[in-house]
Amino acid sequence: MFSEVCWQIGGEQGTGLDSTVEVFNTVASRAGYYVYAYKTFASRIKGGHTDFTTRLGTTRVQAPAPGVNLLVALDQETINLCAKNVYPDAIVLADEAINPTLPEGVSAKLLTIPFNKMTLALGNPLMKNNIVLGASAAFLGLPLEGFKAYASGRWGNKGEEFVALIHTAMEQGYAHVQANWPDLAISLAPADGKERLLMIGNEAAALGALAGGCRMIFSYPITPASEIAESLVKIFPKVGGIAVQMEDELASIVACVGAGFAGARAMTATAGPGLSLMQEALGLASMTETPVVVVDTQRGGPSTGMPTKQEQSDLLAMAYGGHGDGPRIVLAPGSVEELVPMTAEAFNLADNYHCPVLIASDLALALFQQTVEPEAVELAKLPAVSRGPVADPAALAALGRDIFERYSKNTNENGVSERSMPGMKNGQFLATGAEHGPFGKVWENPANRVYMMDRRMHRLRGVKTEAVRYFGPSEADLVIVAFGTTLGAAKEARAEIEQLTGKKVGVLQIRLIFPVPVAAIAKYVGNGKALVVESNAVGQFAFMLKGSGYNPANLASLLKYDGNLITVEEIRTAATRVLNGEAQFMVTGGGAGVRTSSDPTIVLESAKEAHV
Amino acid sequence: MFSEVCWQIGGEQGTGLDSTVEVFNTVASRAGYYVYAYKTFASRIKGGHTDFTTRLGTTRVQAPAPGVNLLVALDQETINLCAKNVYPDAIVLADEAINPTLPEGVSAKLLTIPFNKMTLALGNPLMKNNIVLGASAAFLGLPLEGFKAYASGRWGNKGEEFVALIHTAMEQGYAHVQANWPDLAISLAPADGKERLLMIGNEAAALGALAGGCRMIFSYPITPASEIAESLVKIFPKVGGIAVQMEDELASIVACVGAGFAGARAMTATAGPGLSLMQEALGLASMTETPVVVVDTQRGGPSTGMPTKQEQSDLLAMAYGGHGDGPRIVLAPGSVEELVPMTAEAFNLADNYHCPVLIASDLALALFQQTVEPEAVELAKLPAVSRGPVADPAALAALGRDIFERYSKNTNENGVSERSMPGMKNGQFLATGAEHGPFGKVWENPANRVYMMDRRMHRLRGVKTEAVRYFGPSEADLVIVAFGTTLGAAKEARAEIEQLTGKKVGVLQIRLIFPVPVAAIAKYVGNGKALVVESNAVGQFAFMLKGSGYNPANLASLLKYDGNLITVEEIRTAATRVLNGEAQFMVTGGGAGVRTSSDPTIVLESAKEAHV
Amino acid sequence: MATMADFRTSEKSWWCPGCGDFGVLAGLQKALVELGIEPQQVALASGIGCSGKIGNYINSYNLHVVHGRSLPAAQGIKLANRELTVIAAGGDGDGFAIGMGHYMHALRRNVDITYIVMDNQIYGLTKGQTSPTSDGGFQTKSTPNGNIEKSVNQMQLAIASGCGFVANGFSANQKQLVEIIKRALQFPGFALVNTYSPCVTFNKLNTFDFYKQEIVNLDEDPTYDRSDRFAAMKKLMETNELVTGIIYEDPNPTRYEDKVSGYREQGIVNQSLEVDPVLWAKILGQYK
Amino acid sequence: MATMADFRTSEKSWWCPGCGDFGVLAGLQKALVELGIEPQQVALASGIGCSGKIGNYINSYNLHVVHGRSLPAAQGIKLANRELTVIAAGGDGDGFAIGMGHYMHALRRNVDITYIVMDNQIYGLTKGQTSPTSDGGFQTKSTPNGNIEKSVNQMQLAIASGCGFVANGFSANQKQLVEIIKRALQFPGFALVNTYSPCVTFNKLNTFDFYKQEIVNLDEDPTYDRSDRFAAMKKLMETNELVTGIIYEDPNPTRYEDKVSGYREQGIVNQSLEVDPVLWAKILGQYK
Ligand SMILES: Cc1ncc(C[n+]2csc(CCOP(=O)(O)OP(=O)(O)O)c2C)c(N)n1
Ligand SMILES: Cc1ncc(C[n+]2csc(CCOP(=O)(O)OP(=O)(O)O)c2C)c(N)n1
Ligand code: SF4
Ligand code: SF4
Ligand SMILES: [Mg+2]
Ligand SMILES: [Mg+2]
Repeated sequence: MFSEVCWQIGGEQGTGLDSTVEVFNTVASRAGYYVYAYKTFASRIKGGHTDFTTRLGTTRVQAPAPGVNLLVALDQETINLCAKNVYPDAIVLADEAINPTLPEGVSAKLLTIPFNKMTLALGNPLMKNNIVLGASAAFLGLPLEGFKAYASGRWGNKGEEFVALIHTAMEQGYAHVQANWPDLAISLAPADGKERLLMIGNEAAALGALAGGCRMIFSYPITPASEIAESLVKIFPKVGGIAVQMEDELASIVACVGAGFAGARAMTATAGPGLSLMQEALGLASMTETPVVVVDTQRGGPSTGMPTKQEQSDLLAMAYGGHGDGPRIVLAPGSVEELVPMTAEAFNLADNYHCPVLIASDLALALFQQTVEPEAVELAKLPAVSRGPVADPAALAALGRDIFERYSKNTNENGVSERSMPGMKNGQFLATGAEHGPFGKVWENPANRVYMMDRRMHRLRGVKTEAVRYFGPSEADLVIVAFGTTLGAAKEARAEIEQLTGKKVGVLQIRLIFPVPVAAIAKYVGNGKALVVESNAVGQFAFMLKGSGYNPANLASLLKYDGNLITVEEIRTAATRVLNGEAQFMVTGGGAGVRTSSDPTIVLESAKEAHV
Repeated sequence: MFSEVCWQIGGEQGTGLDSTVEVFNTVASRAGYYVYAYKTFASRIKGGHTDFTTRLGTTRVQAPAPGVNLLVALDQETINLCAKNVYPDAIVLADEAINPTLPEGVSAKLLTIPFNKMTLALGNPLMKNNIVLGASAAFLGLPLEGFKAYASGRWGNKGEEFVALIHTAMEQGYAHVQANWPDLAISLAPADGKERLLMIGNEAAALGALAGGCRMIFSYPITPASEIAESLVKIFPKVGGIAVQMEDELASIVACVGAGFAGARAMTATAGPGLSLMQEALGLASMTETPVVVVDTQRGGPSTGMPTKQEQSDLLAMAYGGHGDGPRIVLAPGSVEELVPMTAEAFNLADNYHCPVLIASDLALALFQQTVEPEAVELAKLPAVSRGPVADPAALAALGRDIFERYSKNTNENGVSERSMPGMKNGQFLATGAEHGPFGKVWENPANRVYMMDRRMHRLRGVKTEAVRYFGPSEADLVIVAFGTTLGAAKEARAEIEQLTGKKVGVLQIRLIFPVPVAAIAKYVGNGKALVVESNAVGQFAFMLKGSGYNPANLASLLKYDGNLITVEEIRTAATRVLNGEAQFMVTGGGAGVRTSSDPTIVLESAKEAHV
Repeated sequence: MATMADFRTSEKSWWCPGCGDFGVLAGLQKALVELGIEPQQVALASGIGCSGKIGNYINSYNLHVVHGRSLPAAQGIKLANRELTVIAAGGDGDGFAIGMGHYMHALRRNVDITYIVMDNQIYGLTKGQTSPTSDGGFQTKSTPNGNIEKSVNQMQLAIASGCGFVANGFSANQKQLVEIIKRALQFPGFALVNTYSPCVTFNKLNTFDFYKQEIVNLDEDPTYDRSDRFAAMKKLMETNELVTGIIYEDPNPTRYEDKVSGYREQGIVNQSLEVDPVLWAKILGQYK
Repeated sequence: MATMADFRTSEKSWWCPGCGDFGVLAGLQKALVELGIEPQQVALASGIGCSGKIGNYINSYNLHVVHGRSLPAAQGIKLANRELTVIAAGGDGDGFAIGMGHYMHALRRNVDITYIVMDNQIYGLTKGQTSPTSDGGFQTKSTPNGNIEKSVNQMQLAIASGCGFVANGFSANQKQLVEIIKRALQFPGFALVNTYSPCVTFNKLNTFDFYKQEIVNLDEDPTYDRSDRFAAMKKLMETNELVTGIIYEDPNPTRYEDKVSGYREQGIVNQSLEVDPVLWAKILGQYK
């Protein structure tokens, strides 16, 4: 009886594997298991290898699995690429037709099924994946009924005959396994049967936006962000909102600024290339103190980079990428689930701090399905809409015209003053990206400049949000600092490292990337060591920490930038080395394991003799 | 006898003051004086106050003057704004017609001349400024002949009569002063008479580009960068080059990448807003390892900010502003003069390191005239063109087709491999912003990714350039770290601080902003203290230094972000405080003097109690 | 009812004396007054340029954005609150160089805004470089040997892109300009109001006198049928766009807002942000 | 002389089986071969999209840029080395959404490059969203209730902007396509080669069959006069741009390069970078 299992399927891209996996994951979720799914795919539509991995557990699973229990290989390439990751006693289930062979050194059981032949017999090539699902269900002890019910629900509109064919295909797959390998079941412990949700981060962001009062999205398609707009374009008609596909990201962000100026809660969603294009207008939002929310689903950079691969390398661009000094808030979710309240909160922060709020999502969060507890997305428990400082219409009416001080020194405790919105009588003002005085009029007076700059920047010092979240014992010997997708692996690694080393280990989740919560981090790290785990090449968050005054001496770093997810094992290894005093800077990935490296910060190592 | 004097003139924008000042400066330069000029102006064409200041000396002057000797006020506003900066015994020369009054507490001599009346008598409103020039010459003992000769040369094509009128105007102004105030001369010591050059930084950048083999500029007008293209569009026809005004900055930078790919030396020049728009394509140049040069004439940011005011606030955007991790080199000139060799060198660095090279100019360098020593711009002394690793056509021909490894592991000591250029037989390859293998083909293999990322970034660690330049004694108690316009004031302040405090003080010029030359800085600072002086609000360079591992403990900071130039006095004051152990973080400007502040790095000061 | 004074601000204009933009500003203010629109109901998004400063001088809700992006801003405002009168404004460089992409897309998207272009055929604020509407051969700071690019024909592009309202005004012809802007503001859908608004400082070619001489005034041609797209195109070609008046007005206008599914008559900003729990449960159900 | 094989790369194409882009690639390769051009003389700049991958599959100097910017890249290459045959290529989204501004300006700047658009009326690479050339009502991921924007008429825009060579090909009509591309490559000035290049995966509306049925082939109309701009415009309007062949070819073409003052016949990259000391001294003299 396993409390968790890992199922993997690989084949050619564009052969319907996506939806096959969606079926599998949904049925497993409905059966009450926790799901953590991930995949490898390329920036092409058809052809090329793709593989999908689903980790199922009776308790929360939140990181890539250490190994695979059942690998379904639809081609030999899948075996070549994936078999090395299966457990020693795993099952590799392949199509008889491909004459599969296991690579040397892999001890798993290779079983073949005549998938192709069975599909041919059913007379519809789409049935192959259904046979696969049936067979997988049989091995893992998942309820065949669940699969069949799903098919009825989803494809019912295609006619009874079609659904019946699917059912048959599933049954045949199931029966074949039961008949041939009755003893080889990978029995998964029974689930609690609770009804949970399963979604990708982009869907969670869309839900969070809806709950957070967002009614407008202006965006331009890009991997891995597109599903946010694609979800909202379906939701918004129901609430009078609007989703506009703009001509580019420059237009998208500026339309958001316009909408924010008008008083709406508007957002855009993009990935690195789009973020780069938005730098100028993010400065406009900073200058005009206009609320706007941007989700950046980070992917391999720079330039086109690796559009379908994981990375967390836009942190510096999000916090500091625009010309000049302007306020921005950057949040990072630690799970799909967290994207719902965090996206909702982003709109509150934007309205309260009158500046752009960016959400540093990442490809794995954005695109991979994870279980979401229904309690976490109960409407009543999500952040209530808080519109921040808005002028009182009655007070405005009393003012008379042309004297509303939009950028008044009369600020709230956050350093933010009231804004008016078009339609409010006597609230007219000029919002300009040029430096301006209290009424918004262009003004380059030096003293005013200093006031305005301080006004804009200083509000960040007091942002009220849960900046960090700590998991572990107090006074830990080592605190793993993580955010985004990486958090799950860090959390899973924690207990393992404690067990392995006998040391106290904590995980500090960074929810607020910028302004950097240096004090909070220092507090939790205390006299221990900090290991910052991030998916980029130069240690962007560690750099931000150090730049913000954090003592570099006790800061260790684990980086991965090969496009794959950081694993529990990698964190465990790196943490152990830090605890043993063996390493400070480490990288992993690219086929090699965790290895020591030099400080990743890019500096000139030697400067030519300067003349004195 | 003064070894230096300071002349200032103020009036309404758009009344020809620009060219009047150009005459004054040129004549003074031709007379053999060193010139350091600066001005205050607004982002409007006509109207509004403007003032111009010229500091003349018999030795190099390189910062704003501590006070003004002769202020010519064409309106009362000028007196109100500028008179507070004159020396106690200065002369304020105003038009009789404005009924001038000095503000309380200003002890200068207020003299009036009937400028308007005299102009009317001459029958041409353009003559007013010429009378002003004549009067100024008389006070400062500058040769009237020089002014007249200049007029003959410059306006000769407008006819003898016109020139004669100018001469008369100048003479009348001169005579009026001599006749009325024969004893009030502000006598400037005689100059050495050497023929020097006088230019603005944008002209110097254009010269440097020409000398550096640049033959193409693709750009879009923007203050304060436009003069670079406007100079080159006049020069390039003489060398077969081309200057194209593109539709925007997105096009400008991509055209440069195209030209660089084709093997040309191409550049663009812009300011903050344009830089922000270039972030995505700078990543393209980083990824494709294509040489490209960008001059960023920094101005007050963010967004439109203060387009006509000084700032150095694009450093983070230049070094880290794009999404993902990509190599860039950022240079900073310390004077107009230095822009010539540095711009030329930028093209060599781009060709040798195959990455974008940015020049962090700033508004004051870009737009204000400074003396340039002829020796500094002798063609033979400028960096010789070095094209970096280029494939050998013969070797390519031997290769056969489709096997040129553009991104070969066979690199030179900088980690850079040979490139081919269109036209070279068998050199065809794919340059793509997507991750790629050695032949340039898109490849997301994890090990390859790690290699390629390391390959791109690591080249920066060994960039060969004069990263820093040190002025002062060894083992100084305090090292002032400065770059761009700020350098001149730091250099002038150095001796004063030593005198005032009896301590050893040095100035460390940062010529290479990124990769940060941490080791060189640490070496020069030694056991002393470092005071980083910069014109921005959050201490961008100090942040980069700390983020790159520099020990924050002995790092002090002086910031100014009110749009004005940092002065010698401000640096002196700040340095003294640091040496006295009185302050670590200081800001100045905005009408108030140097004052202590908190660490400018924007961090969250308190993080809400996190749940454990 | 609002008066001209209500639409003025206390800010003294930063334009050069005699600049064409004064006339455009006045025309806009007058049109708003005559239509009985209140200042708080007007939102104006402007770009960067001398022209883009127009928002500094009109008492309305003004968003002065980055160079070239007044149109996305205006669309964002309008779609957020369709109850407002929304205007985008800027120069020829702002609109047709860096802003060209947005222009072409705003034309086809057809959100109900009015776009006022102050076309002086030069870059004013950056002190006199060639603009996309500059004439061939024009010598400027950026083309000392004369402009070698074909100039943009923005009105023809508008017609070609299916724009429902295309007009051209002249800063010096207030009467016509006011009428044009009034009509544009009332037009349901994207309305282009180009104006010739001379730069007296940097453009010595396309001056007030030049336009006075060259312009064909459609108001003086009673036979002109402004509902005929082809005629409009022909007229623009014949006159090289040196023509003023309402050049084309779609007799059966539509607008984007009416086609958005689920979009309501009330402005988004005036609707509740609460989510109906039933709807929420239904949406969550999709993830079960 | 180069053969088809010389223009192929060892890279297996990443397009879906049956994708229209195969035909465009083949047509381009064939045209180059037939014109006797050598691979090293060809530089191709492509944008991002399925179509933008074309540079991966042709053995030439290829610059695969960021989304929407193939045209500035191609112009940069051509002006750096006018001895090359320079091609820009990409999709309808790349060219007419994010790239629209550059398109309009490349048209009027008129640098001697050939622009090949693989128009499938959809965003392929991002998996099926509406593109600017998508038909009205088209249901996609981004417009589940149907496209409500007017589609871009890129060929009419080209004509309106004074483009000297406007052609449209169809991926499935190789013969015509090869002839078009050959002619475009030889045309002095900016040449637009639009192509209908169906996306067999995401566009189930504008399929090969659809185009086969709907397209008017100008080659079959001996009376058509391709030197008549007005006729070209009319034809495009009548056919809703569903027409193939060379739609317009300027009988008296000019190009940007010939108007640049001091610009030489030899490519810039092939000229010396040395500065003549006399010239240097003369220039410095201006600052004395
Ligand atoms: C991104 C960016 N690039 C360039 C500029 C500089 N700039 C300001 S206004 C302007 C053009 C002005 O011309 P136009 O739009 O015709 O307005 P005008 O001043 O003539 O009214 C330019 C290029 C800028 N502000 N932002
Ligand atoms: C700045 C930026 N925004 C968005 C994207 C994502 N993206 C890649 S291709 C593409 C559009 C593809 O459509 P099209 O140009 O028509 O090419 P096709 O795939 O249909 O050939 C988009 C939006 C990107 N790569 N860069
Ligand atoms: S420079 Fe030209 S456009 Fe600008 S304000 Fe002056 S006259 Fe008007
Ligand atoms: S998705 Fe469409 S455009 Fe892209 S390769 Fe497949 S068929 Fe071609
Ligand atoms: Mg203009
Ligand atoms: Mg397409």
